[in-house]
Amino acid sequence: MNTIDKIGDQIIEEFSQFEDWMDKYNYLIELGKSLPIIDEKFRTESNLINGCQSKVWLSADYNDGKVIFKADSDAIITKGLVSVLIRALSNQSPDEIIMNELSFLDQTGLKAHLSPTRSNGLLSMIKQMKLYAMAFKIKNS
Amino acid sequence: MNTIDKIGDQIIEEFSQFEDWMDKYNYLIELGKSLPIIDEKFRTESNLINGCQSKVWLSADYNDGKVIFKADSDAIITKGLVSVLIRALSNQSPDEIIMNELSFLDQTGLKAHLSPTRSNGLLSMIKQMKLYAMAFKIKNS
Amino acid sequence: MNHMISDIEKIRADFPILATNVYGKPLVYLDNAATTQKPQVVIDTLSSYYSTMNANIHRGTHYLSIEATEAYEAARRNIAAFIKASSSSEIIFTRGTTESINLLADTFSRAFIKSGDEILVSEMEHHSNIVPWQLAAEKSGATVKVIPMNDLGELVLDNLDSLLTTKTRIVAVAHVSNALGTIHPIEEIIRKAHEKGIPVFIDGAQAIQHFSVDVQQLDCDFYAFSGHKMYAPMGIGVLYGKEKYLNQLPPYHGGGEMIKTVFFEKTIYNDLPFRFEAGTPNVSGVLGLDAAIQYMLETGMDKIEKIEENLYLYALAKLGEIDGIRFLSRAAHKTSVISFLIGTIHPYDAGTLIDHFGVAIRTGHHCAQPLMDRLKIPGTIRASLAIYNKPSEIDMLCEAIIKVKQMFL
Amino acid sequence: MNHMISDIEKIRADFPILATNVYGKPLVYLDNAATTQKPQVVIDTLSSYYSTMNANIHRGTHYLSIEATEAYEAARRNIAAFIKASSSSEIIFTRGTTESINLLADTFSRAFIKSGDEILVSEMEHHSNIVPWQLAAEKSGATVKVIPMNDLGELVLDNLDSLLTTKTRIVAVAHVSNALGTIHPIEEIIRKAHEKGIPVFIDGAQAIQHFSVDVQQLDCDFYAFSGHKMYAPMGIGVLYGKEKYLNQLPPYHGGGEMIKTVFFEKTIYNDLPFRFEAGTPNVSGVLGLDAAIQYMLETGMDKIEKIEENLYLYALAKLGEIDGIRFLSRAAHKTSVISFLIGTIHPYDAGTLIDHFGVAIRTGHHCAQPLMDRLKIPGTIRASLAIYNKPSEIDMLCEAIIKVKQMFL
Ligand SMILES: Cc1ncc(COP(=O)(O)O)c(C=O)c1O
Ligand SMILES: Cc1ncc(COP(=O)(O)O)c(C=O)c1O
Repeated sequence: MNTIDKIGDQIIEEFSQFEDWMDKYNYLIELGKSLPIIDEKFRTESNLINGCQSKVWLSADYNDGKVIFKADSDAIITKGLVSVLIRALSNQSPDEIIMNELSFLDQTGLKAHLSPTRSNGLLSMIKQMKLYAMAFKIKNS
Repeated sequence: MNTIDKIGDQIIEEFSQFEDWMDKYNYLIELGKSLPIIDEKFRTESNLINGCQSKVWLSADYNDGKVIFKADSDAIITKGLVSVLIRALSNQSPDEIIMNELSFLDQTGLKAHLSPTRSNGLLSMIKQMKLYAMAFKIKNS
Repeated sequence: MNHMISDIEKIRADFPILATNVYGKPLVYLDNAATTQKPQVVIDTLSSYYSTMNANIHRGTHYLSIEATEAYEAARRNIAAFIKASSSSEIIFTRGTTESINLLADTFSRAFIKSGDEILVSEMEHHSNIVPWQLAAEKSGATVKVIPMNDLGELVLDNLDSLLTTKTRIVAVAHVSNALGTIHPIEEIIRKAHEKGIPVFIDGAQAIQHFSVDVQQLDCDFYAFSGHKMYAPMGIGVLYGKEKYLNQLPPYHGGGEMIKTVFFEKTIYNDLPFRFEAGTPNVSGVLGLDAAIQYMLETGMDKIEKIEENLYLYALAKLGEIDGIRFLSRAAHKTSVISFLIGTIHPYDAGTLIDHFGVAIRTGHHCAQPLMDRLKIPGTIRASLAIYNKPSEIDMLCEAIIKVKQMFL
Repeated sequence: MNHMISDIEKIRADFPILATNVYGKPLVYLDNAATTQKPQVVIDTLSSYYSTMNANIHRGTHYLSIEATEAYEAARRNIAAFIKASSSSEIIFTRGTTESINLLADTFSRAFIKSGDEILVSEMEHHSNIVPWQLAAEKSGATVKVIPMNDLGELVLDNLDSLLTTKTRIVAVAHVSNALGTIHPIEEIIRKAHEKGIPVFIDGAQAIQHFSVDVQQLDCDFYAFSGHKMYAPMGIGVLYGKEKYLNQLPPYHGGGEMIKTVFFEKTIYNDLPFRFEAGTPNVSGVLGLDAAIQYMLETGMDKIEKIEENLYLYALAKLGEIDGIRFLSRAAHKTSVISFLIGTIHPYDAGTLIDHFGVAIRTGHHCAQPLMDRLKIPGTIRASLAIYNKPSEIDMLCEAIIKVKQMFL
């Protein structure tokens, strides 16, 4: 089992504690609050992913074969979701990021937030993360 | 009672004989066939009233205080209806033509054929007849 | 108020969707400015049309086609009467307000707007009343000028005289703002524009469902609205235009219905209103709109206004009791649209959670980004009321807001 | 045939309007090329949408809005699969074929057509596939050229090579002629046009309801059709376009949905397909279209073709027995559309009387005046079949024709 799926399993377990939707959202809000706010210098137009309702900023670095993502959002719930994605995908190899289908999201009940019909920008963020991984892979091969 | 309404009453009586729609249409077809075909020289673009499906040609003359209409159509049923209108409105004074609301048509069951939603050009023909009457009235006053 | 409530319960019974549960809770639908729900009589009109009358219209000689054509044209007359148009040929059926405005912006600009001319809109417009004019301006070389707003959420007409220049070809403003609910002083705008011979288009998408509109009294030159925001089906709308203007506009869509004769060398266009209705019309939509208008008239426009005003005042009072609520409009004249923020909570966060309490409100920029930029906010939370809403639903909204606040503490 | 008839009776039971009487006689509906009737499942889709799901879509964060958005986008995927498009972003929802063609003609000509260029259509087109190109040609200074037809009612491709010049920017032809039912050799037209790098638009309004269409196999660049002619509600249609072309077209309507951000200074447009879908979409229409396609697929496209072909051959034989009947198409490849004349009887006269026998057929020029001019006739009588028609209905048409003939003797 690769590391993304392992982290995914942990996340599934964490979310499975919550029977109530309010508890789940409370946890997302907590995650959102605890995600380190990225430096003002990363909050640029070029790092911006415009969901229709909430904004997401995403930056990526490459270090020792791994991609490191930093991200932020102006909405807390989006930020909570962003932190889950960062936890799974940051500090992984480009190949793992490109190949992984994030199937763990199905079992967390968070999947709906990532539908193309949502207006929070998260699906575009995942696309963007994969593009970054692709770019780093090509550059370093 | 003015002459148009009197003729209208005759027409109502004639049509009231028919209980069956087929008889009524047979009569219209007969009328259509017996309407003298107007001279080729009147079948001009400028005399043409374009219904969506059948064409009507209408010409008007003024003689001794009366308007004389001649008309034709490429469809027989339309021609039958045209002949009814000619019978009522031709050879009448401009004022009578302008004022008359052709209410006799209600009682003949022919009214539906003159609805603006029909595609036979008859409503435009009546409009055109009134415009001619108006023009002759102005010219001769 | 009690008398009102029994009235409202009677009205609610006409709207089948109001009995729906979402997340196991009874649906509280407060997103009426986006689209209203439909009374049974409108739904039944669609079913019955398709079960007994459906046909293509205007050119048919057969029974169903004649019936359907007559029903369609009767609906046009009813709709003309509803807005007090002087003739039913001034009523053009479109797909909705957006199409109405695009039709107008395209044809009007081709007839009347040239390079260097100006089009005047307001800072509070819906994108549908901005972008079509931008596109028209781009094509013709004109510029789009803007009537500004104040912090109360009202248009400021102080400089209107200087905004209406000799180059202004048309003024396009909303009757009511969709984002804030402000009723604009269109009478004054129309009067001042007309003094300079400039025609005025009014976007009535957020007005027509709330109070009586009389286009002849307003003396506006064009007016548009959408069926789906006034209890009618989706996919149908209206562009009203004074005949003298419509007659001067070039054709828009080409196709069936809009022409008299077609040759490859030349094509002769049909009369109003058919000239602007190319293709098979949405007959069921038109009959649905007719039924919705009938429903509104039977309910009574005065009563609709009264019910909504009462509930609006109730909502303002109740929401005002909640600590940290900030209303984004303090306009003097308003419909029952309430745009607000809760402390520093992002509207998207608030909306996502309020939804889980079964309350449907809308959050975001409401397709009015220039307005949001002016207010320097990413969006608002918007509750918009309709005749079937009731005080207990406002209470549920307030409860949801209080719980959401707690979640963010 | 007996097996077929029991199949047809089962299908007929799905269409409530077929039980209607007109003039006290059971309705015989043979005007299907104008618009088809709707199965109960389509009618129910509309009712159920408005009773349980209705909301404005794409921007909502509340339950109904999310449900409706997902149903709408699922329908888009199903429709893409139905015509074998390579991606659902190639499916643009319009009001109908006419709007699809106007959208294409306007945007394509702004992107690709300049003064002196040529647009190639055919002599057998519906006005909706002529007038939009005339309007586009007028604006851009291009000319409209015409592929001719022969006396059998077929397109003549002998000179196609010389009609496709270095100035030809697009070819726009129907898949099937609405007036005659001829299936055009579009494969050959597409192949020859592509050899010269010219894109091809196919008007599929009279094809999609009769047999399977595979846009990738055809390799056409654009394809359009109307819901109301394929058992779906009015007010909804589709424009398919290859992504590579759609991406190059400028925006059409301005408004909500089609933009990403709006400033007065500049506006950023949305991605495909939303860029071309301004304003509140007709969600109920889209779901109705989805249901109609589902109904066709469950019936089976092969079976639809078989049923219609059998009945068509039956009708040809029966009508052919009547003295004085003159068929206007002898094309080798045809759908179940039969255009004819009865002796010298004017089609309007024939249509008016046939209607009184309870038989709905269409008469007139069928929005194809250039074709009528070519045939030197004012119009035709057209009987057009659908899956729910049966042999006894053809018999009733024949009886009506015989009686009408007697009335004119
Ligand atoms: C003020 C205003 N104008 C125009 C529109 C666009 O209407 P539609 O989406 O029905 O075309 C809306 C609705 O969103 C609106 O509120
Ligand atoms: C071949 C053809 N093209 C286009 C159209 C126009 O379709 P609609 O009226 O649905 O826009 C029709 C229908 O009349 C047609 O038969």
